[in-house]
Amino acid sequence: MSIWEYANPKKFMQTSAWVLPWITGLAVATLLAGLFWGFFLTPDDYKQGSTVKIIYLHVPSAMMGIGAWFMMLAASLIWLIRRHHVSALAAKAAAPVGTTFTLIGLVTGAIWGEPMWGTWWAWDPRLTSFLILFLFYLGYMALWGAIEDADTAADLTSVLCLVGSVFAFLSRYAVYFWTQGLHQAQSLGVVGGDRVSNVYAAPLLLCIAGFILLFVTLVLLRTRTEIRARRISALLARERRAA
Amino acid sequence: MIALLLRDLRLATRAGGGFGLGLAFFLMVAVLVPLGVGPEAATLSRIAPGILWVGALLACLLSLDRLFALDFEDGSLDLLATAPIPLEGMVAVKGLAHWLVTGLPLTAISPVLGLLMHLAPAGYPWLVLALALGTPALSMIGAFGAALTVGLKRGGLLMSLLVLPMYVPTLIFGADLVTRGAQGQATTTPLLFLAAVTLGSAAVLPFAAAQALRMNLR
Amino acid sequence: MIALLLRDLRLATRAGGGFGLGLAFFLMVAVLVPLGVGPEAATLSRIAPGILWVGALLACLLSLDRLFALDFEDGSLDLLATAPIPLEGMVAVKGLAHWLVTGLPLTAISPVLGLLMHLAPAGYPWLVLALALGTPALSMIGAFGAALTVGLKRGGLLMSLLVLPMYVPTLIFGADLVTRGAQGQATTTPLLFLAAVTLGSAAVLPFAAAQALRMNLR
Amino acid sequence: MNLQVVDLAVARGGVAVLAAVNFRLDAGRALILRGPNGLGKTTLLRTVAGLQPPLAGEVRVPEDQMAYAAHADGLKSTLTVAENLGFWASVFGTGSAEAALAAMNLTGLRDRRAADLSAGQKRRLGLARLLVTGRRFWCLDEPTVSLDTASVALFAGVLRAHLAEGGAALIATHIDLGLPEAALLDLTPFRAPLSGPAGAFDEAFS
Amino acid sequence: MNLQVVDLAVARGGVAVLAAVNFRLDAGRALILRGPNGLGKTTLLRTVAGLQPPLAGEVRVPEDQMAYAAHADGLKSTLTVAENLGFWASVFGTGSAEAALAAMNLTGLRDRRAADLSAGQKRRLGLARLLVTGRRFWCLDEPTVSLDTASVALFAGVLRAHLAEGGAALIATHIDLGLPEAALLDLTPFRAPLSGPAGAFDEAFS
Amino acid sequence: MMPDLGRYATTVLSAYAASVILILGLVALTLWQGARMKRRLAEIEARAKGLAE
Ligand code: HEM
Ligand SMILES: Nc1ncnc2c1ncn2[C@@H]1O[C@H](COP(=O)(O)OP(=O)(O)OP(=O)(O)O)[C@@H](O)[C@H]1O
Ligand SMILES: Nc1ncnc2c1ncn2[C@@H]1O[C@H](COP(=O)(O)OP(=O)(O)OP(=O)(O)O)[C@@H](O)[C@H]1O
Ligand SMILES: [Mg+2]
Ligand SMILES: [Mg+2]
Repeated sequence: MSIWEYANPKKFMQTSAWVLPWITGLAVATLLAGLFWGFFLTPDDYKQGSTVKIIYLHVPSAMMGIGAWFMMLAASLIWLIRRHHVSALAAKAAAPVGTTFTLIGLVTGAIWGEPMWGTWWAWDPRLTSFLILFLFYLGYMALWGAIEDADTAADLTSVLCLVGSVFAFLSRYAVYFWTQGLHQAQSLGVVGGDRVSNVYAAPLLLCIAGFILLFVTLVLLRTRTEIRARRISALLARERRAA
Repeated sequence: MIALLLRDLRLATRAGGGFGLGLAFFLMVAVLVPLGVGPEAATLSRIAPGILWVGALLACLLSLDRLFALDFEDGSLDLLATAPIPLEGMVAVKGLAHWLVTGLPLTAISPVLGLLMHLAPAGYPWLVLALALGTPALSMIGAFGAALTVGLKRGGLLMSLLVLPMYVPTLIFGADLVTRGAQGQATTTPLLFLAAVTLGSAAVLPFAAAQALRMNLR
Repeated sequence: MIALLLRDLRLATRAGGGFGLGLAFFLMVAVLVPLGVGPEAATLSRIAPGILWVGALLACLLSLDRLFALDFEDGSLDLLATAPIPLEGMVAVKGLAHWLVTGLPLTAISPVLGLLMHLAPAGYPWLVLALALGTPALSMIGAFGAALTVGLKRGGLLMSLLVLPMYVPTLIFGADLVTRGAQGQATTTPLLFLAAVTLGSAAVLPFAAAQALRMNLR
Repeated sequence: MNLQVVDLAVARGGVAVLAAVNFRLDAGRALILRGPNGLGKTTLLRTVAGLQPPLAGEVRVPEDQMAYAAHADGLKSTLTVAENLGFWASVFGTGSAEAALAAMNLTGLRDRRAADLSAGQKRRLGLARLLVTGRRFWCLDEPTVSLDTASVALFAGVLRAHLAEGGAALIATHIDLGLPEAALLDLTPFRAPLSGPAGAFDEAFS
Repeated sequence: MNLQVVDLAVARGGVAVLAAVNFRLDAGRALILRGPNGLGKTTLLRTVAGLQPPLAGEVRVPEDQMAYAAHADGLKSTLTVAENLGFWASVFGTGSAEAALAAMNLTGLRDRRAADLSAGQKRRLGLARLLVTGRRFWCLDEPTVSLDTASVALFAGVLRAHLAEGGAALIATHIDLGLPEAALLDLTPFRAPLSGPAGAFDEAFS
Repeated sequence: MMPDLGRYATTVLSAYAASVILILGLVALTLWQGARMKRRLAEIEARAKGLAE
């Protein structure tokens, strides 16, 4: 049996129905555990005070905001190459989730920035390229919404996702070239120039896992909804013809 | 193909074709911003490169709006799709025509607007160079956006939403080139990047746009 | 009349109708300008009121483009002109619908964009107030411009050219109101003028626009 | 209550196309305008409907009693059939659109977006609009373009009912409508003389 | 050299409208497609012309030999008649447009802007475009809409000449074209069955 | 139980509140849309069956 069989809507519905309760439970458990651990059981940072606790929301959501776009890119490629309807619908389903995570990253970052940098927003490269990513999400969803025919919409949004990714990537480099930043450097857990001690790292990893699971859960749920919506429009079209 | 180029240029220069309006819009931005921001020369000259680039970008965008939409509405696009011209070539030609009608004149009058915005004297050659290098990319990226949204009524604004984020690299490199030029700093890096963006767009986007058009015609 | 308002709102919120895109464009301007101008907070906060107003103005303008044009193209305008609604009323309703779809949401999200542009904290209430007062004028003036250019293909850019100069008073008073508010200076004068411009436009322009439409329909 | 056209001359693009047209249309009657392509039928109908001013002569028609249907149907492609028609019904203040939908055999399509109609179905919807205007005089420019024979007959029936209720219709067409009782007016003899005044501006010069 | 349509099924808006259509069109022949409004004639013609993919079956047609003329004429209203036609002539690389202008009786209008043509004149110009494509197979969707009887006869003559030169034409129309030699195909029996698959997606689901 | 957040209490709490609201909003939207689609599909499928018989 090839992996592509899961791209059959019926098979997908069956499998996802079976997987969903488990993964939902796991997501909720991990997320609650991670956040609880982070919020209640970790000490304050010597420089940042209690604001380090924001890291458990900010970093995972920022990561997933980016990760969701990569998932959409993969799904779009699969649709363009193999024309499996489920993958197009999964890309559509992932967009609002990715947008929300991106928004959470932006909002928590802004709230964190206020005490740390003395400003809600700065035109720092990380922040700027993240904002541009948010705009790409908005455009992508607007294009889905604007096109009536479902297959055409899937085609065009896939092309947009592909070309948009190239430009998002380019923008990232342009932005890094354009300004030097305030924001933390790469690699997990560099806070205030020091490596984050294990006190913060363990709950952070748990939260990241929780966000990934939450993302998977939501995308599965939304893909199921999209599949039903497609089914409905097919049935309605047939009904209208019968009338 | 030449016939198509000539037709598009002719349509643009006929009554109501929109030639010169991109220019006018560019002029407007250069006039409105000082009105909104206030008249101090220091501030203006500080923001001149950025504002002029943003103006050029918006002027391009506005006139792109109907690059394919008019042909789609009156059925020409269906007919062109069944004509013996490859769709990729058609997109490239239309992008070129658009650049000749907006990007080129925009570049030509930009020094005058630099004056309005109190651009530093050293910046003028760089402004012209940056626009000459960057506006073809704006036309090609815009053609891609127009191809994506061709079937939609009021697609214009949606197109802006799709296209503007893609304009970011061009804008950053272009404005930075002018800023550095005006301040007498090294300009090689943004220059090379700007050229790379333009060449890359011109090489790849016609194919993507043609594909989008085909999808829209179904 | 209510039917017309409902139809226009419905058309706007339907797929491809362009609701929210004015907003998106406003956002774009607030994002692109810093990218062009550079990241320094001091410069940005200095130019924030002006740029935000210019952005609001351009967002209004873009979505105005097809206020009557779509109805003209598909023949609805001919039919509306022979319907028992006075053309003046129709223009006013269309202007109102336009404001509800662009000006109002624009005003609502303006504080967020103020953040991006580093607007001084004291300026926020004034920004919202100025936009709430000024955007209806933008819609009405725009409706007049749209009526003038309704018959023209690619009228959009010509319309921009006609409308932007008429936007100047609104822009100046509006931006000035926000600048003064942000700096804690007296704001009565620009406030009164802004209100006067809006009231005047709403009272007079529907008649002028209706007349322009009649002329265009011949 | 009738429509009178007296010594009417109409112009398009500043050139007179028809001149000295006279006719009268009484309630309950239909008048079919004929003439080769490019003669000026569309121009005449637009003038009669009040969309453009006459070059000379006059059109006497009771106020607010004219409904006009042209080549373009004025449909919004993103609205459904029922929404499109309902809009016109409320603009003209005539209440419900259901009867009109039924009359033009569109009930089955009521929830279809106008963009998803075929050419003939769009035209049927355009014609259904006439029924919700509640107007007595109909000015129709090639109403049966794209209609199949069954739909032409359907429309002829609707038209006949309108006439029977005291309405009247002025129709330009090249196709036989199956309305033998309608009067025919061939416009060819009214072609404006080439030497005649070409418009107000030209006149002012001579 | 012929056009073959084999077991073709076509869909619009994701719904199959016609299925199992088979026909063959040889050089020198014309085939007229008939059927009530909304049956799917336009959809079929677009598929045959290659503008949309078939749902099932196939269209066998020699490469680059198809010219398509639809409801919309693709005219640019600010260009003159001669410019409009000249553009298509050079796109298709067939040189001059004068012969086509003469054939469709447009020579007198050659310097008129397309916006200033009447409905019928526009249509004549749209049809003249076929002559400058130099293509053998013509796909025509209601070609004689808005034409008067003289112009219909003129067009029938042009069509006959095209067939005599080894061309072929596939025509959807509700109006009699005055071409008794053309074969007729009524599409009504090919209406897609209601229970059939409504589209790729629906199929995958069940 | 509640840890002492010091002078950054509002900051931390508002970050958590905003995130929780956004996440719960998305979850609620997802569930609501899912339920609505499911209901509609059931309705329409029942109708289609009725039609077939
Ligand atoms: C609006 C403001 C902000 C935005 C949009 C933002 C955005 C981001 C993004 C996109 C990432 C990258 C995630 C990844 O690559 O995996 C990130 C990571 C991070 N952010 Fe922020 N951020 C903001 C403000 C802040 C502030 C104020 C702080 C702390 C003072 C902060 C601390 C961090 C840390 C510690 C990481 C993890 C670094 C790593 O390991 O990659 N951020 N943020
Ligand atoms: N600017 C112009 N200059 C000269 N003649 C013009 C101009 N614009 C339009 N005309 C001519 O006016 C005439 C009247 O056009 P009109 O559309 O009224 O004709 P019609 O009788 O409705 O024809 P059809 O049956 O083809 O619809 C046409 O011959 C047209 O070519
Ligand atoms: N989204 C959709 N869902 C269901 N049916 C649709 C959709 N879009 C179009 N249709 C139907 O597809 C059918 C085919 O339309 P088409 O334009 O091919 O008809 P046609 O035979 O050319 O008719 P006409 O003679 O009126 O031009 C029509 O009945 C139309 O209503
Ligand atoms: Mg006519
Ligand atoms: Mg058809």
